[in-house]
Amino acid sequence: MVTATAQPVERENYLNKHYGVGSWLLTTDHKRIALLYLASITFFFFIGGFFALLIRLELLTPAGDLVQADTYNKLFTMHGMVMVFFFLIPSIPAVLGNFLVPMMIGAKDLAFPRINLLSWYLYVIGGVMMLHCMLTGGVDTGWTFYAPFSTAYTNTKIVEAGLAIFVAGFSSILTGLNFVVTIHRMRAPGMTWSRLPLFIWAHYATSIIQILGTPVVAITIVLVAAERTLHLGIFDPKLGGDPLLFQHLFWFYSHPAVYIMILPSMGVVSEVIACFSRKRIFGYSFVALSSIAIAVFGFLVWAHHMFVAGISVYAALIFSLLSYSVAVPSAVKVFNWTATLYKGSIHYEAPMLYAFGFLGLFTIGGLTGLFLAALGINVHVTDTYFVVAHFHYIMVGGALMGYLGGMHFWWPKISGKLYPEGWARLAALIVFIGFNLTFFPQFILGYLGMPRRYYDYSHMPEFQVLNVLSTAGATILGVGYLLPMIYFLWSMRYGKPAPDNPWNAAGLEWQTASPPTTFNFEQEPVVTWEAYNYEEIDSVEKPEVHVVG
Amino acid sequence: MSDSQTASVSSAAHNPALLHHFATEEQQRDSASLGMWIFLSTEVMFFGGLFCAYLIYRLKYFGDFAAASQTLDWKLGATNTAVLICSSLTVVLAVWAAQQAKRAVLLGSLVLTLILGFAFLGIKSIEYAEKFEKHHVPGPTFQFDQKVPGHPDQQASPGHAQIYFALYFVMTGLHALHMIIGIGIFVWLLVTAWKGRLTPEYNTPMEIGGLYWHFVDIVWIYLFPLLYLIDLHK
Amino acid sequence: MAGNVDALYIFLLIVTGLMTLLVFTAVIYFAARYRTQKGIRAEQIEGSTPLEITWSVIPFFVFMVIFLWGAVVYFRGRTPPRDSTEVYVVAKQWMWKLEHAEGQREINELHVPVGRDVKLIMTSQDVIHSFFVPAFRMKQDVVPGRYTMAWFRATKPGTYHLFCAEYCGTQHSGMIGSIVVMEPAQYEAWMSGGSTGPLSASGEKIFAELGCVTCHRSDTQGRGPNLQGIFGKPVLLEDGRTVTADENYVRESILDPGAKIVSGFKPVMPTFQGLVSEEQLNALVAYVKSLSKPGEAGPKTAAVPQTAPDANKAKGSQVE
Amino acid sequence: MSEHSSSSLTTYVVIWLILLLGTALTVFAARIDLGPFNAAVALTIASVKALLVVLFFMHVKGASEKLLKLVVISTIFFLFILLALSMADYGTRLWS
Repeated sequence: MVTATAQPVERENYLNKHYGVGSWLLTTDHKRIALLYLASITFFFFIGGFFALLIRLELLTPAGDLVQADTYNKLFTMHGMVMVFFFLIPSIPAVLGNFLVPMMIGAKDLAFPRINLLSWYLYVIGGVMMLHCMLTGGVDTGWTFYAPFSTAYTNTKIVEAGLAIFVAGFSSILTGLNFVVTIHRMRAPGMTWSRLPLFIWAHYATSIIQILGTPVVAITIVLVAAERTLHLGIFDPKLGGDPLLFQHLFWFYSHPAVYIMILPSMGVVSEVIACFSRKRIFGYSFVALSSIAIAVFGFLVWAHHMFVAGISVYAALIFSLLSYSVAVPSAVKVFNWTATLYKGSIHYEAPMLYAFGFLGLFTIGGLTGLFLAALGINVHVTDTYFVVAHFHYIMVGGALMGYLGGMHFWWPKISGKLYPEGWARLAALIVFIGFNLTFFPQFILGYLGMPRRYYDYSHMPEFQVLNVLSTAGATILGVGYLLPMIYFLWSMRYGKPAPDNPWNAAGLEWQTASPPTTFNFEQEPVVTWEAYNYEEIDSVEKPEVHVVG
Repeated sequence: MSDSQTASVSSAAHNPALLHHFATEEQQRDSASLGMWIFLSTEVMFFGGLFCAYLIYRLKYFGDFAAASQTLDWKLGATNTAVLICSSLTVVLAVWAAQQAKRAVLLGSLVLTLILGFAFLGIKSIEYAEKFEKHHVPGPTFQFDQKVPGHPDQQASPGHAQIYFALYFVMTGLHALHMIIGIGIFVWLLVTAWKGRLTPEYNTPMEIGGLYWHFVDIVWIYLFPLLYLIDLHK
Repeated sequence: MAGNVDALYIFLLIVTGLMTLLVFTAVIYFAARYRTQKGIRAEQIEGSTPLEITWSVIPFFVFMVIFLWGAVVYFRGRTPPRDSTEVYVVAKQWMWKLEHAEGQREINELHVPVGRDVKLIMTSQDVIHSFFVPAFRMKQDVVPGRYTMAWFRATKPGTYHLFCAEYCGTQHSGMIGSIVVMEPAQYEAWMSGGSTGPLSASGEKIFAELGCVTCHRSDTQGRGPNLQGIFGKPVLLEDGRTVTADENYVRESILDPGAKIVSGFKPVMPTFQGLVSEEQLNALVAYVKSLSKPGEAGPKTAAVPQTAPDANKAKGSQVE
Repeated sequence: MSEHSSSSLTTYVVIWLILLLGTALTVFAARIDLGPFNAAVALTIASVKALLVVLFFMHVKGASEKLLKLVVISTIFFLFILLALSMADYGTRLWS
């Protein structure tokens, strides 16, 4: 574990070993596929972000004056679909997970490299279908597709959007399958389960959800498409069907899907906090098992999205009770991360700032989940901006902070270049401030009663002040998201070459070159140490780690 | 794809089927098998959503479901069940033969499996054709005029019967699609076996192809009583 | 009701506020106190099982308190008091049609007296909507094909927002209205105009027009069950089950008569699916219900002569 | 799994016969009136058949690791969750 200084002649690595478009489009190297994903999800992130910006601009004034009502409805629908299915769900797993899972366990690649490439192609096919759908009219049902509006009333392109999500869903399933097999079968000698980085545990848990949840929403989409084209009556009350069945099947996946987004982010945060506190994570096994617990309990709570939908009160009781079961492991994680800081040696590099941001936003997002799980309060705040704020705190505050933190943390490994640290810290700050300004007012809006998916609130001008704050925050947030993209791109060309282990971090991925060679390691690693062995690492005398660009 | 690029691992030298990123053949085989099992978990949940919908409507509209179910020919359904069970036997024989290097048994079992697979689809298509003739296909032409079994004076609701047939077609259609994919896999296996590429040392494709086939069989084992045998005694 | 919800809300604000404060203080304090310093290494701590159990179990019990409290509030909100005033709600893209049991019809506006329990019997003509009155902390999805119920008691006169809270298409945000809460005297004055007679009376008329009376006779000779006094009572079905004759049961019996056959009767009733509008169904339900009201053996037929509804009070009066 | 011999062949044939017998039994049971138990009997027989296929034809019984059993059991568990918790609503709802 020597901090290699950058060498004058570029070493052979996964980026420069082959050249040409074909070497990328036909690659089976998990690292290159990760970069393919990075490019594609960034593209979709900015599309989704653009929709979000338009939504916020429309809500600046109470009247519906920027776009037509139909356009607005399509905007929030596309925003949701693009962000959920084409950005958040693949974000950390398909980019950072793809890049790091094999490396962290000392494998040369994922177990099924060709299936991995197939996943990316499925994602792209789904994405192109989604783009085509959006460009030729779009969908206006909200990302939730509720029947019978989606099956019998709207005249927008439900079938096409559904098919796009169906295809992208299989991409997600295959990624999860690949991870589980890889983690079971490809670990290097000595890499026991208790030595796995928590990032791996988190991805294992995520994969369980992808494998078992996604097919249910896939078949639900098939039923919606069939119902829409053939009028089967499965979800149509006029023909004897029950529209609530759609909601049950939809949320069976779509609630756990939130954990597909947040669990990998938690994995990232565990790595970052350990590294920048120079400590082993407090209560390693509890943090590891809480990931699995979240994945399993996550399947037991779906109908808390339906407390006012007309389900039986007894079912509501059961689901409310079970919803709290998922709160316990989430709380355990937060407490353990906090405890890890205790008596640490804390550095404030950008990834750590993102991790702090994650802790703050996830705590707020998680605790407001307690409000929503409480039946009496859920009735009032469900389908209002309170819910919108809550899930953005989890899915954007939590998942996206983790994603950005992870991108900064592993960027030197991925690109072989250092990003400008000052800018990165600034961006972290801007994102944190912008995020809170955007979404905190929405909690208040929601409790005051502003329903979500409202295009025009001219009869309720009292809501305007908070909406203006929110839109102002969104502008700041937009800047915060643009900055990293700019300086990451900049650093690819002008950044200082990264040493192999710029953070002096534990973990196998830091023991190979930056960027790594095609098969990750010069020779198969043998693991003889526990995870997060920062005590050993720091007891070796070496210059202070400071790589501020 | 890139397996030809390196031969860094020593044991890779003698087996071209060993992909570069695996250390041993055993690791590769275990990975493939686990991968197939996990894929089957996905498949279970895929059908699971349908079973869930079926269960709910069957309990809600039991009489109408029974009436609709009894327009099906349970003899054809039972025959198809037997056909699939026989094909499962030939599949497991093929796996065994590949491991024991019994080429004739292997090829014979694969051919038999394919014949049984086609027989299943043939019988299924006869049933489907009958649905079209009787206007039992959900959609604008759907017609249903049956009494509820055990209630000679009660007309079954056509709307609810249509839900039954919708689920019938989605479930058996999806199952048939899996059969078609399975037949594709087995044709490929037959070619591979014919070329002598399935050996006692390397027969992973045969093994995981077999797992898939058995799974499709299991789905039918549930579909048969659920769809064909509702209140048959009435 | 608003008070109950707010009390729980404030309790939750305090609890979660304390938790947030705890976590934030700890994070900020540790981050500042243990910032990296030359010559001082991090102290490795493996973890602590007692601590893990503590911070799993204590939150768990706090969560259970929240759960139970929330459940109590929810149950209260789902259980309409027995003698509530009844209002039938039909939602459609994109308006609310409301009809008082006394016969007044309104669109996007509901007049109620202060201090009286109001029960809403709601259904939708098309997609799912949601009846949301933020001031009453009350929300219930309105689902096509069935009734969902909600109730509230307004405590202060005034005009309150009514929103559709379940996304329902283009003009979702235009599907709003108001609840006008009036002093009892004013309310009585308002009620005195604009009625075409009680809803149950129109129900009785429809009952006769559709020929229901020929089978559902008020003696035991009918081919269908006698409907006198059945509402709210358990009904023994032919397959041995017992169900309560509530609004949804009556509704289903009209639209899908074969679903629940009353013990001792033959399934001979034809379906009225597609033959009656949601408003007519509501009237029929109100009529069947009126047959069970004590001292109201039958509705006082046409107590109020058929007059044109007062345009100011009830804007929409036509049944489509 | 290389030690598969003629003894496993016998097993296969026996299982095959049981499966065929099970099918016949299902049809037979469906044709007699068992009251509310018809569906239960049919599903029990189907589950036994499925279990036999999984254990013997798909070789879960002879598998050296517990992992495959874990995969099978957890899949059944999650399927059960889907069905059971949906029924928690439908079973306690008064049908419209």
